[in-house]
Amino acid sequence: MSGSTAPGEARARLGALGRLLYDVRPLTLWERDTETLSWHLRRYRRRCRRFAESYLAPRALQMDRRPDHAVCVELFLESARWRFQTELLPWPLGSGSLKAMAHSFLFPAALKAEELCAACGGLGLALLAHDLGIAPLFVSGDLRAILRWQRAIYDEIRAGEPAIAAFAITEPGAGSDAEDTEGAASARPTTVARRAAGGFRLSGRKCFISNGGIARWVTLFAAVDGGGFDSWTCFLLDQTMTGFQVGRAERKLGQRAADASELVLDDVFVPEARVIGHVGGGWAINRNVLNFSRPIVGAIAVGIARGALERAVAFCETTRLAARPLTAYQDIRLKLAEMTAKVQAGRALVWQAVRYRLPFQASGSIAKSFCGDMAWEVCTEAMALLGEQGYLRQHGVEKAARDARLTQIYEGTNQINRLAVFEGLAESDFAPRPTRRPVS
Amino acid sequence: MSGSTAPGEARARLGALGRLLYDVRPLTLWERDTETLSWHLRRYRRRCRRFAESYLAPRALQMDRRPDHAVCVELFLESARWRFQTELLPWPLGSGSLKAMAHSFLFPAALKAEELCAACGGLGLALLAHDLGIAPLFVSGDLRAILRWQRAIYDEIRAGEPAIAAFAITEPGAGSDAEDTEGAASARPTTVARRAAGGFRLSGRKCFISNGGIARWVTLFAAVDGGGFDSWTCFLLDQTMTGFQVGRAERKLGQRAADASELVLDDVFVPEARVIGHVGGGWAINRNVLNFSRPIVGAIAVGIARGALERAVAFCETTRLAARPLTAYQDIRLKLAEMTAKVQAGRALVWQAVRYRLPFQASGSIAKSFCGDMAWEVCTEAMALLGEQGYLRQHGVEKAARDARLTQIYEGTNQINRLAVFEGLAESDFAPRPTRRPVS
Amino acid sequence: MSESWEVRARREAVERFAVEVVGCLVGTEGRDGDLTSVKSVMFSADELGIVASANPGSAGYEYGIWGTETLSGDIGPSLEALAIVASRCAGIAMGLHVAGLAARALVAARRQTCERAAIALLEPPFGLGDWTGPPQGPLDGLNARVSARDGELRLRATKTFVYAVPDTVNLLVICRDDSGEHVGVLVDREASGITRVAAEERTGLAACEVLSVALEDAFIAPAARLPAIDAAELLALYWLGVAAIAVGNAVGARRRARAYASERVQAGVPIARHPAVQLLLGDADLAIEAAAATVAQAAAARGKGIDMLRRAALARAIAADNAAHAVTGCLQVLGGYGYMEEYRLEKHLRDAVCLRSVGGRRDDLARFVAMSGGEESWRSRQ
Amino acid sequence: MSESWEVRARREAVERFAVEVVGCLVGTEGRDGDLTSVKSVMFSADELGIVASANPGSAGYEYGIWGTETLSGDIGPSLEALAIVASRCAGIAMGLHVAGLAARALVAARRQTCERAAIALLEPPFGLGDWTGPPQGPLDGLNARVSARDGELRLRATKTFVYAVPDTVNLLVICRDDSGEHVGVLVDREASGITRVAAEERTGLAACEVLSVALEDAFIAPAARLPAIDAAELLALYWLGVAAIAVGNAVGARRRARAYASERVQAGVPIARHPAVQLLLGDADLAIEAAAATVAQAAAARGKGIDMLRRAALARAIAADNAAHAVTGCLQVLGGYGYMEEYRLEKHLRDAVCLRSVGGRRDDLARFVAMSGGEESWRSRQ
Repeated sequence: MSGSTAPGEARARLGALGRLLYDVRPLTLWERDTETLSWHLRRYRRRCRRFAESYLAPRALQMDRRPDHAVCVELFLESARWRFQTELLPWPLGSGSLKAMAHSFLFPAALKAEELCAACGGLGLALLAHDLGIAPLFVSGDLRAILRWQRAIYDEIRAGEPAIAAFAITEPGAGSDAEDTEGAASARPTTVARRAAGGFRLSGRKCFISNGGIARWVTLFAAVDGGGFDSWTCFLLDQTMTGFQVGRAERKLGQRAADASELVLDDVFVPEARVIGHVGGGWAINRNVLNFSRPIVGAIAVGIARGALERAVAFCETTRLAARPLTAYQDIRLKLAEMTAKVQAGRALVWQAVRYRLPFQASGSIAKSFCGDMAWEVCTEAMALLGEQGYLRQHGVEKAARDARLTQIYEGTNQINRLAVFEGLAESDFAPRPTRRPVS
Repeated sequence: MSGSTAPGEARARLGALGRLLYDVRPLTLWERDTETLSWHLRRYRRRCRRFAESYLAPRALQMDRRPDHAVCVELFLESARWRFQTELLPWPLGSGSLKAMAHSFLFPAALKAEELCAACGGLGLALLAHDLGIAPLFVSGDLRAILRWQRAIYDEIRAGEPAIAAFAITEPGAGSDAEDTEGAASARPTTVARRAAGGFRLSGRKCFISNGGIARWVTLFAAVDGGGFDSWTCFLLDQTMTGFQVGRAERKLGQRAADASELVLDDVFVPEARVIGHVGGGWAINRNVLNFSRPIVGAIAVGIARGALERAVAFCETTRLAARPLTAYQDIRLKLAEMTAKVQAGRALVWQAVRYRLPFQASGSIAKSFCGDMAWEVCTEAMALLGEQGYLRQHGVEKAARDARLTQIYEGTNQINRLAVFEGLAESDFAPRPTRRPVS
Repeated sequence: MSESWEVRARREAVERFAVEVVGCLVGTEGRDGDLTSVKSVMFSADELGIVASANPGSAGYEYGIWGTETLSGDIGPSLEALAIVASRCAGIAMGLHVAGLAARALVAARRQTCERAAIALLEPPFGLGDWTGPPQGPLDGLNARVSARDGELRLRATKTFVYAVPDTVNLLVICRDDSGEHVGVLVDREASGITRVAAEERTGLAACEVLSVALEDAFIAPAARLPAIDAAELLALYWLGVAAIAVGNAVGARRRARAYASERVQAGVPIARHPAVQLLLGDADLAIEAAAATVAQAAAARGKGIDMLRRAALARAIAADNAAHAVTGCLQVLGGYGYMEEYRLEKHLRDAVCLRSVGGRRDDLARFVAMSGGEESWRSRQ
Repeated sequence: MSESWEVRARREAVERFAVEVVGCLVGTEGRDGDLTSVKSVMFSADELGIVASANPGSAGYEYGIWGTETLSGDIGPSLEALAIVASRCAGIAMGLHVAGLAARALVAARRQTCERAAIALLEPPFGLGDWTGPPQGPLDGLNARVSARDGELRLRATKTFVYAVPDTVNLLVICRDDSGEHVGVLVDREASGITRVAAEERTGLAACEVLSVALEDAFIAPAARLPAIDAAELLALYWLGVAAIAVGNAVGARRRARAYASERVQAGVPIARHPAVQLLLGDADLAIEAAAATVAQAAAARGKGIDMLRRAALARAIAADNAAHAVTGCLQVLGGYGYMEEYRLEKHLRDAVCLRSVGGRRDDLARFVAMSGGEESWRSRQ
């Protein structure tokens, strides 16, 4: 009857059924979470992790120091070989699993984003931004775009070509206008398309375009014939078009491995066939693409935070204070547990967001803004945990913090996203009383 | 081509398939989340909400002002009629759904806890604490306990009797010892059982026992024959036993509708048959009960936070500032959206915690501590949103804050829970390096 | 820096009052102690000169809380006294604060009286109004008006959350006159249109009364109208007092938590040796000291007009938030006991969450601070 | 309070230096500006008397940063100068801070020299050691030793995160002698065992060097050993300087964010009119002002021993945290531009997150604060 109060030993004092009900298996949370998934997603999650640890993690620090387009392209091709770059269509057109997509279209993307970004936020972004560039093609619901263009791009990729795509909405001096109903209503887009024989002529600039410098294909939004954002139309450009130039690449705080470039359009002729969806349908495509992509930004943030946490844990296990590893100290344990809880909350939120039949505005913005803030918090806490060591690049923690900071900004700042949450729920959760249940 | 940038109107400019992919239905998040559940759980969630809004919400403020045991007992009986008090066994022994329980044992409990506590944290606790009192019977894995005692109690309840159960672990001056491996290892329990002919004689005190003053059945833990917590044994007592007295009821900050009483044992004879599990198995039962109940405490916290948020929204819709409702102001929208995101994160975390095949130590403590902190934050933010009105009882928001504060304390303070997270993962996530994957 | 013996003696008097008189009220049974004794506590405060009145013969006229010494600028002792009292009971401190401030306003208006007054300044819903415009004084939005009509003075005012002590006789209603200037009007506390929010219907500050004013074209005797009043200074002092009370309340909670942590033994050592408890107490220390420093700096560098208001708004916003954070951490140190009435931590917490909103929402104050600019902080501290 | 013209003139000199010399370095291309010019910036700082040296003939000997005036207690001007410089470049400010502090220590030890020194005080992993024991001076845990052995002086020391300017000649290694007293030992910066962490391998503070010391039984010339040193005071001033730099860095970020918010127009109005932006700026204001007030109070009320250390620890913990919070909010005001190198907000943020750890982890400082007790805050501010 005497014994320890440690769970494992205490459990031995139960009967057989009692022991069955008491789970003390030494599994990681990662494995536990994976166990809750369907067989297909489980396998997929493990594959993502293997890829990320084999190809991204070893290059993370070096690519942060010295970004290199060639490495990104090479990784893109490797990722394509692992079938990660053609997943937005099911077999035989792409490499997505029809079953998984039918069940929850975005779940695989969320799993992939977390794993890639746990290894490296910058390289992760570089690989994920391709899906974002492709997204308008299918989100438009334009079968022509899907069957002609998306299939063609996927065929190129499967043939081993670096047919990288990029998504271009942001314009200089108007960052958040393109992500917000109110901003868009009063702002004037500066990238414009004029009708011309057989197509359109596009002029203007786009900035901060992820993969802008290495993409062959660009889904780009422009206002038509002097209209506002309501006239926005989505065009599929390729970088070989006359008048299409890549401008300067931005030097940024983090996610440095991923290119962010300016695109300059000088009277580029785009044939009619490359209009995606309807003329004037661009604003809706853009908004719905954001609905699809914001939960994935949430997953990126979760991945970055998890990476920082794992690196901090590694530090605490190997660093000693007064002859004991840091993990022996109560204050360190409290902090690691708190950070773990935050990462788990972020992941749970993202997973819930991808369980809805279709993404919708509020869920994406909730996941994106919550996880972005969470990731910044967790990463800076991880830095603080390491003390001054925390700011040394070698531990990989400060890089995670720099990477995380962007998730509070791109795809709409978190402020813009919170306003989007309100807008998205204005007729339900935040609707005036009578339509809602009474409160005691 | 001209038009608005509002999502609904922009969507009209898409083709048919594009519109299908763009979800702008004005559904509440509650409905959206419900839609992600199985058919059975969906129905169950709606039933919980109906019950809570019909019976708990109207009594919330009054029971906070003046707690009343009679009302609690009456509500218990009503709740039993709705089949909410006999769910820890499937039909025909209880009212749980075998299918739902097999799929995820705790999911129904999490849904119930959120709904009840969104209406009233205090009444919710009063109704939920019964399940906690019953939990040791089945968590022990002792078929005798289940088939003899749990079934008997459920039979009484189904016969319309107020056979309320309570769970008694906490002892005066040793709150957290019973919830923590390290504390327990060095502390001495003061409620003790001595072997006697045909059973045990119990003496000592338990404090802060939820439903202690109204429970007929008490699962109570005592150290046997001078041992420590490792000798803890679970006994099923009933309040008619000689020497068993209810001591004083605590007056507390919140969750006031729920009784929290002292139990005094003065040489109470407990027959052998009322030992639950093995002698010396109490510590393991206690720990595993906490694994089962902590995710539910997380759900309680989510419910309380959601209740505060809903009440704050109602205030902002009906209060005007310079002729516009508060919801027309950007700063109010930002705050409401942020609070909404936090509540969603808490719910997602709880739902993830109840998706594991069995609860385990880390997941329960993560859900409990994260949601407890989240609820306190959201509730105090809701109070702040209302300005000085926030501290008026009539709006129900300050009550939610007071109720929420307890979720950071009971079932182990959040600090104790964070140490439990570490302990639970000490051999996996926080295990020394070699067994784990390398970090870049 | 050495203090004069007078300063020390005054502080000791306030401390004795806080421990012996206020502590006695709080020390009795009941959610907030013996509230029936609040009037006698106020009587003692008058007797001992703890609080100012507008009667030159009273004990606290010069050196009580918001006594005449504060007219010439030295408000530190009043703030300190409020904090000391608040460490025992924030509700009593709030009562002393508003009683003293009203007395100060009456003295400034050369109105001698022994009758206690309270100040009715802020208006629904949040006192300060809408902040979307360019930076202005937050009092520009006040709607209350006193106007001459048909040879009479008529008052029209809606004020909420007017704090008062139980023996308050008059409300000093701040409004604008026909020329747009801020003036004060004395209104009988028993006048119709003035209602009271019962203590049981509020989270905290139970020792203090909360009144609402809804006056629609009330007739006013000409003598009830005081001369022009510096409403911005009044508001700034109001905020600073609330900030000091919030800090004091947190100091009281910390005192209790420290005592518990050093007495309660677990695993053979006092829990004050556990890093988890040290972090809770240390966090509380950081929050309290930052709040106290901000209030002290704001009080010392008291300027004029919008700048003074900005400092006071800053101090109120920081102090109340930090204090609430500290108090909830201190409560956590006691675990389950912290949640029970008898350990009084829950009272500190109830008062703390109320104080976070008294005089305006934190976000409104923050936006006012941002919009009223302010110099670079380092320089402005000189 | 009125200032003397000398104080104003000195501040203006520092401001000119910050704008014209430091601003010029930061204003050039590159992640942190032109780091090759740091030496010439230091040369100017010497010339202009911005920073102290241990040479009585130097321009900053008395009134430069940590000049001799600080020996008699007035440290406010040094802290203010650090903050002003930090608002342009925290790395340069950090360099001035440690150079000045080393000069002050040398002067206190009556060692006249023009050679720049840096102070090697804290030890791995976190400088302060384990805090589970009863409240003691955090320096009790130092392991570095200088001892007489075989008629020689031998030094054994492991120090990390020694900040230095590029033209540093000596390290002042703080260790204990055989009698247990803290003493300083001057070690050549080029000695073997002293290594440098490249700026590219760190998040921020790039203008400043970071050295590591690993000396195992190094032979020391007797003259290199300075007399007993007040290590606690040194640590307190170190913390206060870091706190001031953190505040200054945040003030610089706020300056940029305010300028952007009032220039950038969206929906027809400057974004400074949007409540979302006002809240970001207001939050930054609150954080900065609380931090600045805490530093100022700690500097003004400078006591001795453990109490002084406690105040300084408080100030460092609060200031660095608040400042980082303010800077990340200011960066957010600029949205995507804030993330790009050319707008310099990202540099402020990189420096801010570094400063959160300089001289100790925030949680360790908080626990030290909790364990070293301290009086009730309101009283201790007098």
